[in-house]
Amino acid sequence: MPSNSQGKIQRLAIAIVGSGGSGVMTVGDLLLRAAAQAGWYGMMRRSSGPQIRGGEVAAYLEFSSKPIEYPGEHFDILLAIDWKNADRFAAEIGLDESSTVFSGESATELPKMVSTTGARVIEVDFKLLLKKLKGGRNNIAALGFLGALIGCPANMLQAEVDRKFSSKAMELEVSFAALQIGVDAVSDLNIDLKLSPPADSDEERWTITGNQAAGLGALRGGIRFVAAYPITPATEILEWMSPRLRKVGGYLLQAEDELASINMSIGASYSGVPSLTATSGPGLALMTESLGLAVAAEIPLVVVNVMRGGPSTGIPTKSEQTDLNLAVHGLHGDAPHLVLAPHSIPDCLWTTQWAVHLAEKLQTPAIVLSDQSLGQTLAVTTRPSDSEFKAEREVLTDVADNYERYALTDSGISPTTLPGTANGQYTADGLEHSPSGTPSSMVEDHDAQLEKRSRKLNNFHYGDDWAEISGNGKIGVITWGSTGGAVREAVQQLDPEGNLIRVMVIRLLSPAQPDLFKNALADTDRVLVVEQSYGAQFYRYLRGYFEMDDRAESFSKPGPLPISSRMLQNKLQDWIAA
Amino acid sequence: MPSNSQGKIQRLAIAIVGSGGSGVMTVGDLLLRAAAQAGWYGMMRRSSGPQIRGGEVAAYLEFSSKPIEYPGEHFDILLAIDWKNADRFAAEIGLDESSTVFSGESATELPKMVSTTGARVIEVDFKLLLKKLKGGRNNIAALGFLGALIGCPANMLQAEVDRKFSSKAMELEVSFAALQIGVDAVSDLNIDLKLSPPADSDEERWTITGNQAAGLGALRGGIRFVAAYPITPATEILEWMSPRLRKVGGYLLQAEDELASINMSIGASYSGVPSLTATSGPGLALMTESLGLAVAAEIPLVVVNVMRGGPSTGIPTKSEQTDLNLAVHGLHGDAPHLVLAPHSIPDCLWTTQWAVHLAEKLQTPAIVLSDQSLGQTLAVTTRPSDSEFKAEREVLTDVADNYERYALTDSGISPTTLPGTANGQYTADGLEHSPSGTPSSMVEDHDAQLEKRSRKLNNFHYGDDWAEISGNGKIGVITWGSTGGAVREAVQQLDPEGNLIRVMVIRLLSPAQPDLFKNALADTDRVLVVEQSYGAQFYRYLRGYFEMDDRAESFSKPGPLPISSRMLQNKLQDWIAA
Amino acid sequence: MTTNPPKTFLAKSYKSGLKPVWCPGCGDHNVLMGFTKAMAKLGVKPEKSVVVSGIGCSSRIPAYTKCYGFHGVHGRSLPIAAGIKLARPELSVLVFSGDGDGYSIGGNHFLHACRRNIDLTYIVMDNQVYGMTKGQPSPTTEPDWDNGMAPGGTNLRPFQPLVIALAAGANFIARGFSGDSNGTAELISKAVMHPGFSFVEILSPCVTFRPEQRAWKEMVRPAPVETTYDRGQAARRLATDDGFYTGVLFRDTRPAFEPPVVDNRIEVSDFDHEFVV
Amino acid sequence: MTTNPPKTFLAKSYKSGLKPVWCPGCGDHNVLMGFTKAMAKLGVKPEKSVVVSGIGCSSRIPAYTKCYGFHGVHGRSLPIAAGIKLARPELSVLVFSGDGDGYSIGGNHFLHACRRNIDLTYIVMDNQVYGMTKGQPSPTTEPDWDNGMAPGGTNLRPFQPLVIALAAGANFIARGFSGDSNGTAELISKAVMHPGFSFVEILSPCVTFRPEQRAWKEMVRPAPVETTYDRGQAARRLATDDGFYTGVLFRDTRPAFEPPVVDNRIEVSDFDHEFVV
Ligand SMILES: Cc1ncc(C[n+]2csc(CCOP(=O)(O)OP(=O)(O)O)c2C)c(N)n1
Ligand SMILES: Cc1ncc(C[n+]2csc(CCOP(=O)(O)OP(=O)(O)O)c2C)c(N)n1
Ligand code: SF4
Ligand code: SF4
Ligand SMILES: [Mg+2]
Ligand SMILES: [Mg+2]
Repeated sequence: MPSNSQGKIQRLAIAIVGSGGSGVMTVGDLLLRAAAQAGWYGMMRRSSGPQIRGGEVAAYLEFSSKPIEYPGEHFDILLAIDWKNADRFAAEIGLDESSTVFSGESATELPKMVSTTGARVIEVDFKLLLKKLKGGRNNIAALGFLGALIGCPANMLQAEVDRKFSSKAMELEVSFAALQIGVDAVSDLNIDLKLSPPADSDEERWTITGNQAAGLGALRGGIRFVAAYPITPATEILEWMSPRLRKVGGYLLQAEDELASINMSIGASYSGVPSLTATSGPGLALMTESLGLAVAAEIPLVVVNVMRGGPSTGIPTKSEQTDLNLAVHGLHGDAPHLVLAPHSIPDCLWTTQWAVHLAEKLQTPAIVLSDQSLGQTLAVTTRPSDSEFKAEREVLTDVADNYERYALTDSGISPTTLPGTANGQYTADGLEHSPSGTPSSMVEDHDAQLEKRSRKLNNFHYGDDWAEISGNGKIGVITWGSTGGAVREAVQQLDPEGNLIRVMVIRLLSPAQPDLFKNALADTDRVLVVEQSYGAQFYRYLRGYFEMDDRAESFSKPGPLPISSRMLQNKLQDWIAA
Repeated sequence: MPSNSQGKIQRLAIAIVGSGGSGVMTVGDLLLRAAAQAGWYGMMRRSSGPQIRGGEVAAYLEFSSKPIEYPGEHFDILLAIDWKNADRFAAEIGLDESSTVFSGESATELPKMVSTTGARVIEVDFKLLLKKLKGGRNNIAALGFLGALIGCPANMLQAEVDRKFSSKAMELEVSFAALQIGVDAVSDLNIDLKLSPPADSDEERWTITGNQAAGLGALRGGIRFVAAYPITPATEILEWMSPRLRKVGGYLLQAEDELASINMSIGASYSGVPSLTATSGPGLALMTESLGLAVAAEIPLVVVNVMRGGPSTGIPTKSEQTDLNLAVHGLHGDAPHLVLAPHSIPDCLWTTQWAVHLAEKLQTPAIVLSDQSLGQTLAVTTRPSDSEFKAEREVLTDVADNYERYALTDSGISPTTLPGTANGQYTADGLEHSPSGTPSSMVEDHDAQLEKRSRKLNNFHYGDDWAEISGNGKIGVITWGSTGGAVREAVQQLDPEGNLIRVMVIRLLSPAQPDLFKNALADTDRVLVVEQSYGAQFYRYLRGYFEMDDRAESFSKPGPLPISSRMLQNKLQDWIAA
Repeated sequence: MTTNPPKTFLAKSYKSGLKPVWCPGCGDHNVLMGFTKAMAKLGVKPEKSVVVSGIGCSSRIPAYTKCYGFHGVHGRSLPIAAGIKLARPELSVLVFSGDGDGYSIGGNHFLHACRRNIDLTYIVMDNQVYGMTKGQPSPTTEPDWDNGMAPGGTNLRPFQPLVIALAAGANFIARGFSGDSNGTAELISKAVMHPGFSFVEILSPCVTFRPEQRAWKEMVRPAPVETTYDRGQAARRLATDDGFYTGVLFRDTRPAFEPPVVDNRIEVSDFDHEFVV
Repeated sequence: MTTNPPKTFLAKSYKSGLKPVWCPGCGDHNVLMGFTKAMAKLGVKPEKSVVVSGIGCSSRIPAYTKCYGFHGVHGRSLPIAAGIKLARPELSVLVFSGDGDGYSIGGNHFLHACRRNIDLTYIVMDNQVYGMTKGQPSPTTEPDWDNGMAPGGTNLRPFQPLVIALAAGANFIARGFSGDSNGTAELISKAVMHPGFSFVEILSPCVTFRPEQRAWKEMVRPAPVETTYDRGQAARRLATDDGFYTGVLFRDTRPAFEPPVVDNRIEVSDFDHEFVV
């Protein structure tokens, strides 16, 4: 792909802020897509004030010539279309002397978030620049400005503007003019913030969010029924899936609440159609009673839970890894089930697809723990890896007499029948039962079924997919979910060869794989457990279910800020030095 | 108290079985109460088949001259009023050569549960004995028989029969006669199964169930509002409290479901009235979303959860300790709260009362984990210990300007106002908030409030009540809840002086007290963690949150059988020998 | 749903061997009988039908039938049934509930099922009490019935299931009495035949906790009027109804809800292009 | 509840300084204004009243008032309010909800609150959409409204809140329009004064996701009839009502539910004797 960039910068982080209606998100979105066309990788996160609409917003972009995984906390560039309430984002936008701030309006006084950092400040008064262009919009000029600044070819910017405003010819003309004014404004400055050219590769790249990826993974795995109730930040999964499910012969129903949605999904799955629901913390909490039913009655089911800040309603629009406890332990009774976590945006596809496969294979619910930062970040990324995993339930179609739905098999997996099949009738039950499904409160039946439900999960061979393991040193770093990106990025900086640090990002959180874990950690001297929570939920869980001896230390910070890759590097640097 | 007993037996376990309508429960209940009057201690558990009414039932009784805590698995006596479906109880009634079985009907073939055990069998055909007494009932004869057998004075038996049938004079006369026939039947046998006389003590004894005790503890602590939804085995708490609450100026409302009941309780508590709800696993699962609200909005609340067999509907009438995971970890986000567990029937009173105090003091929900075996067992026990713990919320009545509901105080406890108080208005919120209660998604506020909510629980001084610790050896045994009784009984046998084994029964399960725990375990070589679950939930939890090094081993068995004190003794015996 | 009852179906073919846990004399035994008669009449094969329930004495029914069954959790039978019917429209799906399961904890699903109008038959075995948990008041309990949870009675206006069903949009509303198992069979089979959401309330005495309900057999009688198709007329009738009129009391002609069907199906892999840069 | 409005109460005394998160032009701004006017009219002191809500744009209202507030979880405002009122009957308790919060996830509590008849005022700000989660259909949404969750529309019969409230036993039923804040104030103050469970549905446009609702101001009009006390008559009227008649549409005279009061109180220690051997 062609690029006129002559830059040297490998990776660049840009924050754009502005008040409601200033068009911040449009700038971010178009810039990312243009850069994608030009061959770069990148990502965009969103942040907004409390207003439903019309409040201040921020777009956080990162660009690189190589795939990137995780947002940094440091920004090279901050562009403010205006400064209204920008201070609200102070904690999220790390600036220092190396940063350049562009003030899109002529401001007498800059907010503290800028003035206290030592960042270089340059005024680019878009209003002034556009004075002569009637209808010219600040944000389109800002798009041209930023695009030119990082070295994105002007025609790619135009193409995105064209795509966006194609229906309104008049607007388009003005927009092109505004864009050019922005582009031109860069040449007046003596400044080089150009990205190094994208690698010349044939690798297919996708522009996708984690929520879309999860939806696609679900469809690929074979999900054909979804019942769900809207909740931030999971709703996009549903809105992406609903029209597309119909096109492949499936259906999505909006239920009256989460109690209905999980039970509808259970019903559809019982009758043979692979089913899913998606939610976030408060909704998952409402589902645990019925998840227990799926465990006891052995109904496959996928629940994608996109985590947000907790507890309670918490911070619905921001990310945190604090539904781990609930996902693993939130069911009453001894209720073993699957908990999986994607560790990157593209992996949302892979892991969700795997979840469908495992849930169906093992006839049990699988919770996929994604989070807001995976789900709602738009990434330009390598094409998600393909996988063959499909829903493959052991279904009997030709049923002998005396069929036992909950037969005590070697694998612990009991072949099921589906309604419609003669001779296969049974009653699915949340009451403890005998192998035939008859309710039983007898010690023997309880023991046998508890053992069976546990065994089928523990003895299953999950293969290498249970965790992503890389590097080979004496220092171990263990993490899960979106934090995997931060860890990999930090380690990449410190130990590009992978001789000092071993990284393990666990994808299969439950059932625990203590043996695989032990092997993976063999010969490490110290282990850092990284996660985004206040209560160190992951660290505690690992201690409880795996062998870590005294080697492990917790590195745990709550949301909403992403885990700081810089702090992580400092920590590991100390360990390397020690 | 007088007793004509000349017996030697310190402790005696009796199982009574019979089909529906045979009056098994009446025999058990009257026998226990008569023995109580005579000065003994004891307990009675119930077991029944799946039928709602009319199916086979079993009463399991234990008697002793000293307080007893936990049912044994071995029975000295089995009396069958009839044998219909008795085999269903086989796993629950441990018999061996030392046992005596009384067949209340002339049976040609005894069930396997008896014939395979080597127990001595004696036929006492009540029908035959009562042939001449028109209207004489088998079960009353059985009462006389068992009473005389264990040495319970006849007048005490008569008194109980009198109390029971006093309204029906005719019946009473026949009953007395039937009773006497039963008593006389013993003298025909050459058999001595008499209990040793009760200790001559002035100690006050109570006849009470754990559910009643929890209800009384709640009232003593200051609970004046309850909203709840019926569920086995928690309903008796509600039915005991409802009429009594009214008499002390409170009220109990049956809500439409658990979602309503927890929120009604939260509302009442918010407005200043100490509030409670009671439930069991499935109901607790439905409450966790709103429990998170109580955590975030800092509303005191007590939830008594009476555990039953799980997962899902499971085995509703039988006991298990498997809601621990849910109680400790079932909330989304980082949501620290209190989890307490009574360790005996009388302690249900003490611990529930303490829970009211702690919840109110710390402005947070407290879950009290009782279980079916504590809640529904009727015990003759020492008077529950008194306690001064009361609801004492830090309430401001005279409010200065700029009141901050969630002020960052040293203790982490923020004084609250109650509706009605001028100047104290605030909005309780589950959204993350600033100290004033204004919703906030800012990093600083989230950090500060997470820290505050965690600190108020962690820094509070719980005193010695966090666990019951006894003994002093190198072997540690840790347990919680009803299993405490089994452990104490086993250890009492092996190590009456307390020189070999240290027992720790944890009452405050969460927040974890790792320092106190470490002290209590100092100098132990090995530690056995005892609980009634398949998944070893308690053991896993301890590993995660406490320091146990490699010393700990799990002793974990699922319900519905009580933890076997004999197996426990064998295990510990081996450790002592090693 | 139309079915041609072949002669070979006998009521007993729909009964499993399992002995019900119900008390002797409980009305639910007869509801089971009515159900099996209805199924024989309809001639739906046992394996082509699913019987769904929640938790309660009444909700124990699935395992006593020879159909596929789902004994779910308390209050959630309707969503489970909706999932089954949406996924497998060719199955006959019958849902059984109790007055606690259906009107207390399950009230929201009842409202939305009436409105959604999926082709389900919903049969509530109403005994005006929580049988399974041993005698607490349910939404349909009279205000002055003395009980342990609310000594002296709840003092609450009883929930009016048929009135609510009508207001919420149910497509078929009937009331039966368990003692009349032929009548029950008749109502159930009509309900199954009727498209959309059909609601059948069956008075089914709890002889253990409400022994006075044995008198119901003296009180029930067929409604003296024809089934109406007019929601307004039904509303007026139900407003003055004493709760003991039996029969099909209302029918509507709303077509059953069915998931939209897209003609031109595509492959999942066709979605990839949305994302490729 | 009777109160004597002293002259000193001004609408603005009921407004906190906090700036609402609502979009400019959102109907909810006016509901807030109507509420403050009602409170001033009633003369209830801010600290003697509690404003309870669930989750949604509409449910953000408590913090914008100077009353005690409770912003609970989604769908559970009514139980929280019931707890408050039962514990502290002297407080005025107002509950605000949205059509999603109140009729979808909260539907069961709505049914049972109508039936239970605790003295609460329940105000639902209906915009026929989920505003907070950015535009999904709610129970009151028209069947053909195109949206992301149900492309082409849900094809479902809209939930009829007033009809349901009536069927479930609400004691007072009114409809208002947020654009008319004086009318809203009038309805809210009447609802507060009325004993028992009072339900006020307020049409409150979502200008962001349902901009077409701006036309509502042309469509609303006062009901042309007097308030009725007759449930049957109310049912007939509501059945044909097009959803845009405003005013108090029904009142009943059922006394509010109050917890039973026992005259001879005893001490908790008096219960000990039950257990002593
Ligand atoms: C979540 C939950 N809450 C409570 C219960 C306890 N429970 C079981 S059945 C039942 C009520 C049954 O009443 P009803 O539906 O009328 O059935 P009946 O037994 O009268 O036939 C209750 C409250 C439960 N199983 N699950
Ligand atoms: C348990 C739970 N499920 C879902 C959500 C997400 N959620 C927040 S508000 C809302 C709907 C709001 O709609 P409505 O009540 O009509 O209020 P509006 O925003 O339209 O005023 C939903 C689904 C949640 N917060 N909690
Ligand atoms: S308790 Fe009542 S409802 Fe339950 S089985 Fe017995 S009679 Fe039937
Ligand atoms: S999204 Fe709609 S309901 Fe929400 S604040 Fe904006 S206009 Fe109001
Ligand atoms: Mg019932
Ligand atoms: Mg709405």
